[in-house]
Amino acid sequence: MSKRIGMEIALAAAEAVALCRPDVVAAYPITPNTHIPEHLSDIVAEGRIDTDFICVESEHSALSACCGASGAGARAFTATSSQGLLYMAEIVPIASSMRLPIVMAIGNRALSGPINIWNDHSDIMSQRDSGWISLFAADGQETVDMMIQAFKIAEHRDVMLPVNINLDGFQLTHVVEPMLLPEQKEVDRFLPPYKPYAALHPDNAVSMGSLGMPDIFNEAMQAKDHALIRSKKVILEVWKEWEQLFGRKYEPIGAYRMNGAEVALLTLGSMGDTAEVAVDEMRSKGVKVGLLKLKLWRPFPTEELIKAVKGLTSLAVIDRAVSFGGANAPVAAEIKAALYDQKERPLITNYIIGLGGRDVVVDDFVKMVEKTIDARKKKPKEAYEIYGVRGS
Amino acid sequence: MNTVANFDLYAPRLADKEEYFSAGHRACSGCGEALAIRLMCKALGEDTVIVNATGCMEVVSVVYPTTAWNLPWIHVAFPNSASVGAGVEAALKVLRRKGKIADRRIKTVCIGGDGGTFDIGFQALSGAMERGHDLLYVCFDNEAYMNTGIQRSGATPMGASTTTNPAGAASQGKNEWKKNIAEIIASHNVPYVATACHSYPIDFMNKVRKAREIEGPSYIHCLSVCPTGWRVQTEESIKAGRLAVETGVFPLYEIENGKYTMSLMPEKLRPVEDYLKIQGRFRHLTPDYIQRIQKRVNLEYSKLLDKVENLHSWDELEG
Amino acid sequence: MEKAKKWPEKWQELNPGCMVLRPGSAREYHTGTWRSQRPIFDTNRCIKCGVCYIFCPEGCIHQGADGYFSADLDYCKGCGICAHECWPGAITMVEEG
Amino acid sequence: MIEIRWHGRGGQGAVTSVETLALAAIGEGRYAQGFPSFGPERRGAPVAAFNRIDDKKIRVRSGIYNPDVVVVLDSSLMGLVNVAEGLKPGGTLIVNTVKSPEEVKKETGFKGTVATVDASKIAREEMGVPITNTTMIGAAVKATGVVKIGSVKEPLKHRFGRIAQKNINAMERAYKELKIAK
Repeated sequence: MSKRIGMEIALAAAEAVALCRPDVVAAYPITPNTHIPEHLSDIVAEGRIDTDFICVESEHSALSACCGASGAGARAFTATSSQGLLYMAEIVPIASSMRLPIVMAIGNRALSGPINIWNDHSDIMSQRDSGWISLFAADGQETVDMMIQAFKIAEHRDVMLPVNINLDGFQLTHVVEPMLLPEQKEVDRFLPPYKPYAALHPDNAVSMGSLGMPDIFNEAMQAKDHALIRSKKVILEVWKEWEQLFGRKYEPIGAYRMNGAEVALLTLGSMGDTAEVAVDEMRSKGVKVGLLKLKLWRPFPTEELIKAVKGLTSLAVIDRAVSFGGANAPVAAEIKAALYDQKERPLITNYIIGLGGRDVVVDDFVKMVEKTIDARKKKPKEAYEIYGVRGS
Repeated sequence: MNTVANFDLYAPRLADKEEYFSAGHRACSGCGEALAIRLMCKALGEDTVIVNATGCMEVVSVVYPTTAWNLPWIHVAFPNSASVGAGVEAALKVLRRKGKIADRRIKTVCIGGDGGTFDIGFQALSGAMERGHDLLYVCFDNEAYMNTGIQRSGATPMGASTTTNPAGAASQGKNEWKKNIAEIIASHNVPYVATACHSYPIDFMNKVRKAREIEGPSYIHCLSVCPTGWRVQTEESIKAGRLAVETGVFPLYEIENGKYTMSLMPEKLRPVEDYLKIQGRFRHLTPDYIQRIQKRVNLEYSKLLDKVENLHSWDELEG
Repeated sequence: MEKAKKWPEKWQELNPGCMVLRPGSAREYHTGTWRSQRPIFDTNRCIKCGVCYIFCPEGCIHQGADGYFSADLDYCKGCGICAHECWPGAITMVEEG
Repeated sequence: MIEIRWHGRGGQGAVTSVETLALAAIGEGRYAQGFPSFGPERRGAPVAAFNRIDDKKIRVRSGIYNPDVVVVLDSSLMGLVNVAEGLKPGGTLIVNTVKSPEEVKKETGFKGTVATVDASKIAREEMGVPITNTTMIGAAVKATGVVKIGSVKEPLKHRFGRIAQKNINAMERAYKELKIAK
């Protein structure tokens, strides 16, 4: 039986990781993810898990140490935010190319500058094409669940890819709320010990991290892309098993009040919860509005998206990062590309909100829906808008 | 001390016959670094995991789908062999403790060139040494970024011409002295630090064996002649290394628990010019500049001898 | 470039992560083609000391059953270190071709 | 749903207040959020922290601008910060002060419920330090009835271990000594 706990979400994330019995954790402090490794080191210090916690001297080394540990056959975990993710960015695509099933929590935070410690998604979006499986948690419960699911997905023989779990900095990491924490027994049953495909050991002298010449590189990239695309099947299986065991349903795109919806919001991460309240308000006034909550960012669930937007006349895609000088913000660009081949597709508006911790309230979502409905009559001049920016 | 003088006679008998770094690697003809790697592996034996920084040795040894390595080997990136090694070491320790792998000691050995050690990988190396991982780090120092085409590094010696500080009408090449990395690592309270050169294979292999047995961090600095970058004849790789030692440019010594010992002390140092003149990278140097180098070599050598004479081991100091 | 024996023709044939699971397989690549001069061993002068063996960067010099050394020309790159270091002068380098 | 804003100074433990109150509600099987104002303020600077408490899952994750309740841990903040800002007209203002609720009403001009207690004195007497973050939980619970006073004990025990009892005593005294003016 899972235990109902009240806890800061970052600490609960650490508890969830501990339930997965990691062999090696390597992390470097950076706000706002820091409470995750801090609490894991507490758990190690208390002797609750047998884990080597490496206090590395940088994020670059944190992910590097995880690569070494994972290569040697250990279950490895790290966590970071913002500049930390960028500092380890050199290693991010290597971890996936080497097919090392590392799990990383990202307490999402804006990229500098100006330096800003608060939430947005510019950190993970900068690593969008790195070949990792990328999940977004909407609340504390999803954070806990995804931490555990991540190891199972990553280590599956048909996947062998690293997974990052994104939880909004402060908006999630620093909030105390109730969650159900599975029991050790349940997690042990769900998550078997890690059996690597190959490990660094003299009994079987593998070489990892080879040089790929031009005449092999296309093929190597095709294989990596294929692995990531194919991982969706495993992700869906793991989520199905999770639902059977714990009764909580996970889908690549969660739907809220989408029945009969003509217009919908599409959100990523913790803003989905607040958007639900806005949808309820508008529904009570007769607006046919629904909400799509994207949980699986990579591999991108194109099929599910096409189904989810069927019947919509308009879709407001809410981004939390800017693709400077781009055609759209990252999520909207992805969604437009995914829907381009569809004969019938909704009009898409794109609002960028909550940059660097700028607060987003229920009413903001209501206004964005209203603007999106108006956009059918009068097309907005720009393809995207930083919503609520002063002076425009 | 004189093991070095007559070692040649016994060389094949003292070395492991096994080739852990196999033929078919694509290092340049006459590569001192490839030789050094081959010798290091013989001394390490099979219970070893090699962690390689990006660089010549990584590029020439594991070109998919083949590998020159008969040892488990991992390469991740340029600046991080020490931190990847830290992860490997931690994993092997934990997995052994948990009974997930066989209960025997496997040594993690990180290798990198001078760029990956002195410069871009320095932070990771310092961190790993400070944390006290049970790993041996061997720097194969060929004194420039040879893999990318002979650019200046923190290890490039004074007066050398490289592609990023070339000699010219207004330049005598690199105008700064080489970073004393062995000394810096020793300052991390690492129990075993040594310098070595492939031109003294038995000495080098003995040092590797000694370092392997240390339960904790250890560091070996191996001068590795690069005929391509130094512009020496391929057959003179060994000779060039020997001259570096005989002129005092690169003295061989050990620092064991703080105690300095010379591995080889020539009765009289040869003039530095003997070493410089066989290398194209120093060809431009004026006699004055050579004298400047000679003075600095003398100074550094005296500083070292002073340490050998006056510094005590930690055990002695503890009484 | 000479291709290795197990050259993957299709992407499906690549090992996950381009791991190389066959230790020592670089031997499939014959670096002997790089050579412009080859070592000739004179058994009359050889004292079987093994200096040539220990200093060979390729590790391609081996001691035969008779105690004399020879270079495996599949791999010898012709650097000339063996000849230069052989103090009895038992090895000479001769031009290929 | 009830929304509470806590005012204190960095180092006075407002975050512990919101965490403890959230845990008390969660312990009752209900739903709660506790979160700090995520600023870079350090020790001494005026800070705020927030609670939401409800019987069903709380979905709003934005900041709190129109709280039902405001709790002030340090009366020296009263002149510096408009503590009643955004407070709902029918809401409750709870202040650690020697003054009476009526005096605070007059000073702030706030027309809703005002409650006061000399939490600094209680904290000094019960714990030997004028740290009022746990003491003021007693006041907040009394004035709002948002959780049962008994529900706060468990999280305090968990948080403070050996010295929990002193915190509990202080909290219970504030609960008893709170003066309320509707």
